[in-house]
Amino acid sequence: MRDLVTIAAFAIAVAVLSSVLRSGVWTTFLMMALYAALLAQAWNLLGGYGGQFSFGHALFFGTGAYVQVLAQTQAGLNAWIALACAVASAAVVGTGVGALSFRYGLRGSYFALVTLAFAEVFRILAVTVGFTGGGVGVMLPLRESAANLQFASRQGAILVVLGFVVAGLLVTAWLRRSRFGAWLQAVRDNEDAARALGVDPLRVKLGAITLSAGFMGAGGAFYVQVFQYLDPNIAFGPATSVESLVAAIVGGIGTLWGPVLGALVLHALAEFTRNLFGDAPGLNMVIYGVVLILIVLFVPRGLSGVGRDVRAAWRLGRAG
Amino acid sequence: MLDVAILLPSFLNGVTTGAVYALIALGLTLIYGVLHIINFAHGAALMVALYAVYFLKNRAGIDPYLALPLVVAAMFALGYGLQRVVINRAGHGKDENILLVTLGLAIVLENLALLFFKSDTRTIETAYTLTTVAIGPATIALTKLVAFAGALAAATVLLWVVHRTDLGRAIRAVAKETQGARLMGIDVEHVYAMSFGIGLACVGAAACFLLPAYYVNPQVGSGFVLVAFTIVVLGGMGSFAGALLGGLLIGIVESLGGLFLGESLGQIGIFAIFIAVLLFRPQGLLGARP
Amino acid sequence: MPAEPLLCLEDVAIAFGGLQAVQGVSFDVAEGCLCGLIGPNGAGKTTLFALMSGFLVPDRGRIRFAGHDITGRAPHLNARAGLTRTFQIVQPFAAQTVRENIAVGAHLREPRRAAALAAAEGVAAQVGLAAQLDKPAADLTVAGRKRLELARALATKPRLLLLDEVLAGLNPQEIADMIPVVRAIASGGVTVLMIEHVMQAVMSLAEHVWVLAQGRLIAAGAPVMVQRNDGATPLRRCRNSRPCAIRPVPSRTTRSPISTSIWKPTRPG
Amino acid sequence: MIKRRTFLRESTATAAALAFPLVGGAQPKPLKVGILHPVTGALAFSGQQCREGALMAIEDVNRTGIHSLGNAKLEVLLGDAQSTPQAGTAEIEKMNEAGCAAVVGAYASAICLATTQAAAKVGLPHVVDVGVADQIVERGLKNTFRFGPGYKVCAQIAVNNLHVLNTVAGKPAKTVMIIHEESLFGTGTAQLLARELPAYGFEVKEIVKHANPTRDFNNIVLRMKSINPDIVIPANYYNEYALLVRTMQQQKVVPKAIYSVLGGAASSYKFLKEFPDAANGIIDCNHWFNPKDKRAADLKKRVEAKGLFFTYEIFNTYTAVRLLADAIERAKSTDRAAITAALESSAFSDHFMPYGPTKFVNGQNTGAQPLMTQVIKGDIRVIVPRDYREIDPIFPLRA
Repeated sequence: MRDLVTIAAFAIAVAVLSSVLRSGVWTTFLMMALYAALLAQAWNLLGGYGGQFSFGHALFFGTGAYVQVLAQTQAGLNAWIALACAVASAAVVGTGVGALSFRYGLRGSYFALVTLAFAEVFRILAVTVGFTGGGVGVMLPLRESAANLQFASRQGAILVVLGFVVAGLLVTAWLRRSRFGAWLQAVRDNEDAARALGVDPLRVKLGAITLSAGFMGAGGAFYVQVFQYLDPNIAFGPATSVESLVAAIVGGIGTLWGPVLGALVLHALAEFTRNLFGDAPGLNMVIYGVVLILIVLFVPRGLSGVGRDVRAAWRLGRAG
Repeated sequence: MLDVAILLPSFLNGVTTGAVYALIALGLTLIYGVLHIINFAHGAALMVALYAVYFLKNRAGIDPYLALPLVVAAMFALGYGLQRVVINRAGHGKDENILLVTLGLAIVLENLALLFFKSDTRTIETAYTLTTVAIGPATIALTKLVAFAGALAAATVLLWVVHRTDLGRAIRAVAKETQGARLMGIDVEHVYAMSFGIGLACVGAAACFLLPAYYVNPQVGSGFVLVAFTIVVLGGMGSFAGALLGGLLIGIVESLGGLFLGESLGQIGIFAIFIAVLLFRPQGLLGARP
Repeated sequence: MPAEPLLCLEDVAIAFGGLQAVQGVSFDVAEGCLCGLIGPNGAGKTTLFALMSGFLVPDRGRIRFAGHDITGRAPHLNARAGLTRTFQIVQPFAAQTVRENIAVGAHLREPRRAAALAAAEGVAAQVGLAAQLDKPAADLTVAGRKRLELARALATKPRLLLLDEVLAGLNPQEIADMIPVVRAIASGGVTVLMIEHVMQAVMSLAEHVWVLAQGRLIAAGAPVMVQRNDGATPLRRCRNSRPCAIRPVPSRTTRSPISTSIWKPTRPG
Repeated sequence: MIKRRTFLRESTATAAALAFPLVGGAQPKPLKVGILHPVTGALAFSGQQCREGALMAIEDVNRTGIHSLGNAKLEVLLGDAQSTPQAGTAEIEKMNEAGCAAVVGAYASAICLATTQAAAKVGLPHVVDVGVADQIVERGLKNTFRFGPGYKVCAQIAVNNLHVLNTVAGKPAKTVMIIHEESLFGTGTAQLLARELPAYGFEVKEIVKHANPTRDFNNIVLRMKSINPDIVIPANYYNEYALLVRTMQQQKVVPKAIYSVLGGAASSYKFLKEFPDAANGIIDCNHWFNPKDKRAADLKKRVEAKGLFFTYEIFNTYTAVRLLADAIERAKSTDRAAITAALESSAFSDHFMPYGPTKFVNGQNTGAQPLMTQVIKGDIRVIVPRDYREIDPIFPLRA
């Protein structure tokens, strides 16, 4: 129950913030931070709770993005219907990849590498096959209206991505409170022990990857609605996969607020370094990389772990 | 399209390109085999080595092939230092942390290069860059043949080190069972650092063979990392002979695939094999059952 | 008409490469009994457990449970049918608390989270873990982990519980504490088959034991007879053709002769 | 150098005389201009070249300042698009926030699409320096102005000029092989060429698409050897182009002509300096300055004095900034709408590009055209069109 209260508080706070913020810089920052949080949450469902590290989540991101734009441009669907198709098709691709790799018992680095390979295959296909527009990419015509899921003001976009993030939080909270979540984390911690207790690892992991892919597809659909251009590299390139996994790990995998916290911190770090050291090209990324290493060195269990340790220490202190 | 005049050169081209891929993959498979992590900084290490070869050639006038021992030693030292100082501390026993550290290192190395060496593409000019050797209908660049010979030599040296020397036994022990090795009195941290050092040394050797036929800029590493992963998996995680065989095979597939399916679709051949091997034979061609 | 045995093994065999781990083992376990499977290390006991629970598929022979042929059926389906096992090397869900660990087992019968957690508390009390419910499993002592392993399996409300050396590594006091726990489980209607080296437990708990050596069943009978090794009832073999033969189960007190060689240490090599 | 400075002094003196002197010595409000390029990430080289060009233009403009605004100096706000549309958009927001009057840049088409869109939302005039994708100016954005040509125009002119060259030389070349990178401009150019060339009697033997980056070109050169096309048309960025041409030289494959469209290295002094013999005879239809205009030569010397190469990124962005400065001069205000209007009605001709007087029709400078250059006797010379011709083309390279 406590989670629901915090999620509601988070949602209201961000919604109010988005209406209060006037400056374009901060509204864009908020939107992109939420977008990064969404990707991290999606990855965390499979990586954090399912224990299956994927290096190719761009596969689902790109599927969602392409379906979102092609459904509108070639099938003439309304943006919101396209969104449903995007999330569904990403989820289906997730189930497909999951079924293939889990059935053959791929775990750990093997699973990570097969997802990397799938993303690369989709990128090459997107380049060669015709309907995705190949290397030329595909444009989403500018029709700013809520019905077309394109917003003149950033606030509309923020509310949409906030909706996805809140949905992600609710699903993660449900996961922590449900049989499916208990089984998923059991399989993560010890697959054989879980099987002896009646858990079917394949079905559970498939559930996790489908959920994870669906949310990643939502992220892809959101991206293309905001930036309105997509090419195979943006859709299936490794950058998105790395961004989602780094934010989730830095924030603390297998936690409710870890991915959101990680995404916020890393996005702030990236913006801060870019603004401060923008003039010397590369310096900002060097600092980003160094801070990333420092975080891993000194906060091994992730930023949200810090919160837990502090609270635990505080409680011990009080009790002691 | 199918006559020998095309197939043979394409095959030879594939084998010689594959040799350089194998050399890069040898380092990666050693690091994966011993440290059980996927080294995301491998591409950045290759870039650093390529710059080293470039500056040795342009500033100090040392030919890439002569610079081999220098670059190999320097990369070994870099690898040993990085593992000892940064990577080993970050582990805390969790694989995802080591993975994140190598990712951080890749970002730092790539952008340091961008900062100091600017971002323009650099190449070197050697007397033999353009000379080619005729083998039947095929004309193969000399640099590629030297690369092929070099890769085989490096692989055999590595195999000898791992199978015939005490260090090699220690490496294999740590790879198999870290705690057990520690009990036998093996300084595991030292072996980790040695493996990472040798891993980057292989990359150094690859750079010396690669630069004469290629170029260097801060982003050059990323193009090779994915192929190296494929080869490591194809050959069998942790197996050197596997990495060598895998490298040659991938080179041939890329070359012939490119010939028949067109250059960019040809790349799909690599990843199709990658997925097939992972699904149907995860232990790869020569690896041990995972 | 006495009920069909809960579990019936017919000529079960499996080999790993050249090694014949289990060679043609046949026996049946009656419902409600608390019996043991003993034998030297490497006799194939744990392998047999893995075969029964579905983690391994036998090369030859049939396994029947509660009237159904479960040969080669996946462990999670067997668990749902009421056959679950613990592991010789304990396998806790380290990152989760004791309560959450047990709840995973409870969820097999109880979809709702709250109900599963409540059931977990009950089972924890049953095995004496009530005080440590909110401790992470990783912080438990060896005895605590063994209790947790037992509790998790118990939470699935099994009909047949396979305990794989649940007392191994415990000190005498901890063993003394665990024996009543196991007895209570059996008296609660759960059929228990346990692999155990701690003879004190086997003698006091098991009504019937089977003795395995080098993959072969070499003796069966009441533990006291087996110990005095003056011959248990000759080995009974299930007829392969008909489902497991319905035969009067020897009453608990009958004496069963056993060959004298049982207790001479098997020659090495 | 001295001669140049006197030249500048005279021209500014005449301009000052015409301008209406601003009454009162109030310190003119600083006029902020955003310079946005991908200086990190995959496009770092081109991004940094663009930035150099922009800074030099600002330096020249600030020597005299904007007369109509009391010689106000242009204040530069540098932005790094990090080779991604997201970072580009974030920088546009930052520039808008900082009160920029206008933005120049973004170099890559994918980034320009995002930055022009974000700038349009806040009415920020955005001058596109290089981005060749035609969608950039086909979305009816009022704030977007592209000074250089789009790839459709380039491809069109390239096809026409090839036809002219081939006919004049007695049609020696017939078969064509197109090698392009799988990026927006590569694929777009190749598709257009493949559609247009047959109409002029050329036979497109094969279109080869390659990844970016490509590790090895021996394969493609092998196919080239087996097909033996008369003309090889590469459309890719510098790294791949240089590797391709070097491999061709290595394999001794010499087609009748290497005829690139928007080639990354074909008309690049860097490639010429590093591989003089490999570059010899290569024809390129690309962004190029008016060879007869002395100012271009002066700028080239200045660039090379800085140890840089005089590439299209530099002179395209340089003139784009001068275009903006001219518009601000005529707008007589730092108000964005006024600057946008000034840009729209711009007839800017005081520049060394072969575009003649500027005329924007929904954002595209109609006079913009690529020039055709050929590497002859160690230098890059313009060969087509006639009024900019420096030297007669050598076509075909071999009989």
